[in-house]
Amino acid sequence: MTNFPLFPESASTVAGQIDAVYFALIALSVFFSVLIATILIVFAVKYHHGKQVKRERAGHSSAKLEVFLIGMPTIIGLSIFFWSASVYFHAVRPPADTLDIYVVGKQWMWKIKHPGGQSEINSLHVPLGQPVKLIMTSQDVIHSFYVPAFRVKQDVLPGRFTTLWFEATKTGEFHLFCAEYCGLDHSRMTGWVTVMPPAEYEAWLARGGQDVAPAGGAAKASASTPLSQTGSGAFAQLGCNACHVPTSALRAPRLEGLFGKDVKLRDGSVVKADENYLRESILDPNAKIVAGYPTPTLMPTYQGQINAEQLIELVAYIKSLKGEEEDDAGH
Amino acid sequence: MTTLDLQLPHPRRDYLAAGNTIKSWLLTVDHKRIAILYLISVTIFFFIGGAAAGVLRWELLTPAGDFTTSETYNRTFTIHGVVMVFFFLIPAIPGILGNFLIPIMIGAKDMAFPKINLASWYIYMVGGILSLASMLIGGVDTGWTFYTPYSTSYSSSAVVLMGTGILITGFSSIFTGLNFIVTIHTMRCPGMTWFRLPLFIWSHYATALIMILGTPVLAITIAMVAVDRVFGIGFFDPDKGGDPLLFQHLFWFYSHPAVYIMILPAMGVISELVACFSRKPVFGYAAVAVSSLAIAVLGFLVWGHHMFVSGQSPYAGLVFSILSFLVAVPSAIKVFNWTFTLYKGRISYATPMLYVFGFLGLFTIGGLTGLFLAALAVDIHVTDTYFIVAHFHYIMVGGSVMAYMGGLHFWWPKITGRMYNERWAMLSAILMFIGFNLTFFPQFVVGYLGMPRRYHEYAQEFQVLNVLSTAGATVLGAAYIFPLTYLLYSLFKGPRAGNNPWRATGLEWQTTSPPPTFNFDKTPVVTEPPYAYDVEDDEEFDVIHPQGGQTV
Amino acid sequence: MSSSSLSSTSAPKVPGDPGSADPGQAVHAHANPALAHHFDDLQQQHEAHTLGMWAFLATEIMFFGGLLVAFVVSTTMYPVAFDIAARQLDWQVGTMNTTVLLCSSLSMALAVHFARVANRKMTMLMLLLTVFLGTAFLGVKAYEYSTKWNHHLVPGASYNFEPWQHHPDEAETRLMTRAGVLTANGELNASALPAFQTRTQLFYGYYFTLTGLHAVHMIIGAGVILWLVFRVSKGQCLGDGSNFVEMTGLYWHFVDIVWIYLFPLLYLMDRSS
Amino acid sequence: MSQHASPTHGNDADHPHGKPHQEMQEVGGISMAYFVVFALLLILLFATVDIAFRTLGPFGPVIAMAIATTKAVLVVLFFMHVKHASKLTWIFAGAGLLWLAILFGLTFGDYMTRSWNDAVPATTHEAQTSPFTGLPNQ
Ligand code: HEA
Ligand code: HEA
Ligand code: HEC
Ligand code: CUA
Ligand SMILES: [Cu+2]
Repeated sequence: MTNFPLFPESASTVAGQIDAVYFALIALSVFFSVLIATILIVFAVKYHHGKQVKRERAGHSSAKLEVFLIGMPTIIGLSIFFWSASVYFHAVRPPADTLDIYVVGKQWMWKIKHPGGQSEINSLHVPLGQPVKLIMTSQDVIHSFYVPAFRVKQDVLPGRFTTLWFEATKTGEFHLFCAEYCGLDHSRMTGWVTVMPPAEYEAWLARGGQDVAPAGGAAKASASTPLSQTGSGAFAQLGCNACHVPTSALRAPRLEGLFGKDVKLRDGSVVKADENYLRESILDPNAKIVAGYPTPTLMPTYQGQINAEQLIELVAYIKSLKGEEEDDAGH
Repeated sequence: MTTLDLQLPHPRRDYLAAGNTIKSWLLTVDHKRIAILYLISVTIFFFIGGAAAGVLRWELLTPAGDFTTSETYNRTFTIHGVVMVFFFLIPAIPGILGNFLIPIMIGAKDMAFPKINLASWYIYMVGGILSLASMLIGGVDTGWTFYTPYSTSYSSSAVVLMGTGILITGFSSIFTGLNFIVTIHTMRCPGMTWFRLPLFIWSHYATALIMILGTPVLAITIAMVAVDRVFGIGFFDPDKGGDPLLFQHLFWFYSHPAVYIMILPAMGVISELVACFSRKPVFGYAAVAVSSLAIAVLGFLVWGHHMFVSGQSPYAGLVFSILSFLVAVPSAIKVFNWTFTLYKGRISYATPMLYVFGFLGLFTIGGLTGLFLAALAVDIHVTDTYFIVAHFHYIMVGGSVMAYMGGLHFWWPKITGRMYNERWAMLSAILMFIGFNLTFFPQFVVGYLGMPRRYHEYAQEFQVLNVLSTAGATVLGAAYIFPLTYLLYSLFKGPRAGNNPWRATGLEWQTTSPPPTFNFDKTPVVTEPPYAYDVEDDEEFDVIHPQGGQTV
Repeated sequence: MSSSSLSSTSAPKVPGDPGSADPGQAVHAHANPALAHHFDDLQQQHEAHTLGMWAFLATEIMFFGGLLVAFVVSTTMYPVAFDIAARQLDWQVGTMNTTVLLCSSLSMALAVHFARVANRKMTMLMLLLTVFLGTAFLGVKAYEYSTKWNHHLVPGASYNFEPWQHHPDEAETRLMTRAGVLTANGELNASALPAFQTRTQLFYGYYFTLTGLHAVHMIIGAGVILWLVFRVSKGQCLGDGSNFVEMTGLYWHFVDIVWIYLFPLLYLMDRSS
Repeated sequence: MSQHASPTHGNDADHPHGKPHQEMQEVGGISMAYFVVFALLLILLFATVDIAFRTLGPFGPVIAMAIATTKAVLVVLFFMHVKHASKLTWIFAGAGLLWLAILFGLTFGDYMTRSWNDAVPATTHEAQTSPFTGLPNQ
């Protein structure tokens, strides 16, 4: 019980900004609580029952005062709203150059897949000073990925990807909690986030995500295959490359450079090709058909054929496909 | 002094004397007797919920899960939340004080629909018993929020039974709300115009609006969860094409306004008390009255603030956040107006007034911490941590329960005709305040540190604060036993209270204590606004003396 | 100065027997049997009942409304699957049933009229007619349910929707292709089948919940009307006492309105080809 | 006591209870309105069925709902006598609808704006050249 903190460590770029809003709110709360308590005490003492004081001409209402009482909290509230909303948008919108790591939540563990194929359970290793984006989904119920030291939290839903990003500013080990109640061992669905200097992180990756080098020689670079490569295997194995290669007889859109682009759909609308779009394209290809392709799509539905992890591999693979030239991706 | 000289020419003709048989209670349609039925059952539910809280706190004394298994723990916080919300706090003030006082305060003989009023109580009891039965056959482990797909497809507990209980109780709430609305609209006595209504009535009217417009959505949502579970349809299960966020939208569409069902009646109580113990009208009567309606209406526009990190669109989050800041404004109006009421008043610190002070302090803190949660950036960090737990206990226990206790003490002489022991009552009020803060203040700190809620085990460094909290809960628990004891005692041994011990205005004080079956011998006629107190009146309250205690 | 805000001045009446005396009754010496003791006059009572009923109907709007919101959300998610599932409903039967329900609304409105003018015979007749039409509606509904059951369209273990087995028309075929269960050359696409099944089952989940809830309301309404018939036959609930008939009428019309929305939403989702 | 029904009576209804106003002609003492409304309802019913079979694109459902609403309004005004009812009745009938609109509006506000979430900056795929991402199979 010697470790008795009263304030959480701040170990991410947004932590300071969120704490700032928090402190402002504390100041506001202290101000109003003290103000009200003081008024109450002063009046309660001064106008106490037995006291002989002037009591006449106490107004019973004041329109001016009420207008002030409406205006003042509205203005204070709106100011906090705008400030906190801008911090919020910063906190939920990832910057461009993120390291993408995939997270699968299931009762009651976190499975983490690094792009290099290293995987861990209930622990996450990240490099210092690099924006990291987590692309998360759940295999069963709702979970929530929470790292208090980073002040970030995002629910992890079945049937969908949600994302969360942060940039760690301190090395060390930080708590990882599941914050959405998910059943029996919800309170044990915890782990650690380890922030390492980039070089150490490289080394850690090179060891295949082991804390110590695997016996048998560190030279054997890694037992882990990059996620995109596993994905490429799955891409072949599931028969995607029967169509999605330039040489295929079956006409299908090229996937190179697709990720992050705007895709024009058959019905004229435009969607952004993010992870959820890729997910839907694979699991329910008929939901959104690319402009210029027939309905029903020739592409088979993979719903029920692949699990969450394979899906992540495929998505990682498609994201890794670079467009040769920006403009001939076929969209 | 009082205009109606009601020195009981006939010894017993009050509503309590209308019959002593069980049947005379269980088949009564008198709103006052129904209020007593609620008083008994709500108290039982409170102690059941409190016992569950005791188990929770005891488990949380140490970081390891040593006192209960996680299975038990999960079922315990579910029953605690469900019982406290649906079977204690939502019916507490409306069911007891509202039922007892609304007809009297507006000069009516009864509720508009006395039989439906009784039916409400029965429906409530059936719902309550079903929910408790679900506890006996193993309990429910979903939390009071029943989030899907856990509750529909994964939990192997008695979700359907408990859901049925809550659904049924929902109808009790709807019928109570209907009765309030119709009674307030159509049963006011001559001269009782809208702006002569006591603020207690205004706030119950606003509450009733929420009850009738919000509760049906909860009912249908729970019914859909049950259908999901029984037929495997999957309205809310993504594996079956449904959407879990849809459940959250529907659930919070009711459950956010429901938090105002739990606070508005308390606010009504505070208005009555603050006026009486300052011997002044409530400052800014019209503003306080209208702000109740504003809370009821705006309260329906902010539910998405429970879903900021749920995967809801961030743009929807923006809208819900800004509206949440706006819904705080009418509450702010009330707090300030109550405070100003004390100005140049003649203030006495009888027990009910102590609860008013407690309420004002604790509700302010609870409400202000609500702003932390409405602020998107801060909520990302604190949502689903103990910060939330602290926020709502500050409002619901520090605010609503305090007001409920204050109101119960204030109207106790009217309801029972007897006076309780003032010294014990003051002691309990102070103890409650101390125990409360010790229990829940540390939870703000541990919440910002990052301790998630609904955790059966927790990290080592959170322990000190949890020990404090458990210690506080022990004090708090004891403080709740006292009133149970001395109030019961007063029923038999308490001195007679007289018709108007607080020399309060308000029609309920112009009739006998306890009131006759039809409340008044003669339909009253109102010619003045409410709270026509006289600040210069410096008599002691006549209730204090028989006890030997003095109002200080 | 008196601290009281009240100006009742007269001395208290000598109370009667404990609890039994209603002081109000003294005024209504010729107390009307249709007037409940706690109301002052019929007007007040009528207002209370009307307001109560309307507030209750507002509740009902939200009750069905919650389900409708969910239905619309799901429809926008899976327009094609919902469309083809909806086409299995028989719009002709639905139209007929809607007509029956509209007729029952008319007869109910007339019943209220006759109750107000205290025409006992016609009131009874109209109420019975309403119950009859309501029962007919429910009978047809039961028939529809049973066909759904026979076609394995009731959600649950036996659910199995295979429209391609039943000589689909051109529009259905087109929808099935759009949903991906049929390939362009009309073959079954097994990979899309599970999703197709769950989504259409979701539609039927809504169909049964919505219409089932509506039917429950009808059954309650019919029960109340039968009770009314009994009361009216004894000469009650007429004239001054017609409130009860009127309130039941409001309820019945409301249930009718719910159906007015359910019918196009469920049966008539884009039938164009 | 009996001044109770006087204007000081504390209740709000602004319209006395009585026989429905008779604006239409009567048949055997029954207002024609009932029959006219009934006929309109049937006509509108067949209109809904009819338009369901026409190709109206996105307007189909809109028109269907508009017709349903017209029917509902007719029933409410005439069969349920709201046309001659007190303001209070109008308010409560309207409140149900307003609240339903809130439920629909804010819920759909979420669903409609989810895709606005351009959390994926257009340049992200460039970032995939990070050392951790292999580019196999090329
Ligand atoms: C009686 C119950 C009650 C009441 C009245 C409130 C009132 C408020 N609540 Fe609270 N709340 C709950 C019960 C209640 N809440 C519960 C039970 C939960 C958790 C549910 C669960 O997940 O289990 C919750 C959760 C909750 C959340 C979600 C947190 C999360 O899960 O992430 C939010 C977010 O906005 C919130 C906000 C507010 C706000 C802004 C108010 C406002 O109405 C408060 C207004 C009051 C004041 C602001 C104080 C008085 C004003 C002044 C002293 C003047 C100064 C003011 C200004 C300058 C503006 N509450
Ligand atoms: C009105 C509502 C209300 C009230 C009054 C209370 C009262 C209390 N609550 Fe509760 N609470 C909730 C509503 C309420 N709570 C809700 C909605 C949740 C969320 C549930 C969820 O997550 O799903 C919650 C959750 C909750 C938690 C978090 C659990 C978790 O997330 O893991 C905790 C932990 O400390 C707690 C503690 C307490 C305590 C100490 C009291 C004290 O104030 C209670 C004091 C009273 C007593 C202790 C009774 C005295 C009686 C005895 C001592 C009894 C002996 C009894 C018998 C012999 C039968 N509550
Ligand atoms: C039989 C051919 C075929 C196979 C096999 C196939 N696809 Fe496709 N795919 C298509 C066609 C045709 C389209 C364009 C029409 C559409 O949007 O559905 C498409 C579209 C896509 C898109 C959206 C492209 C865009 O430009 O927006 C993605 C992503 C995709 N496929 C991924 C995959 C993956 C991953 C697999 C294997 C698991 C796969 N496809 C297998 C034919 C195929
Ligand atoms: Cu996973 Cu809680
Ligand atoms: Cu809320």
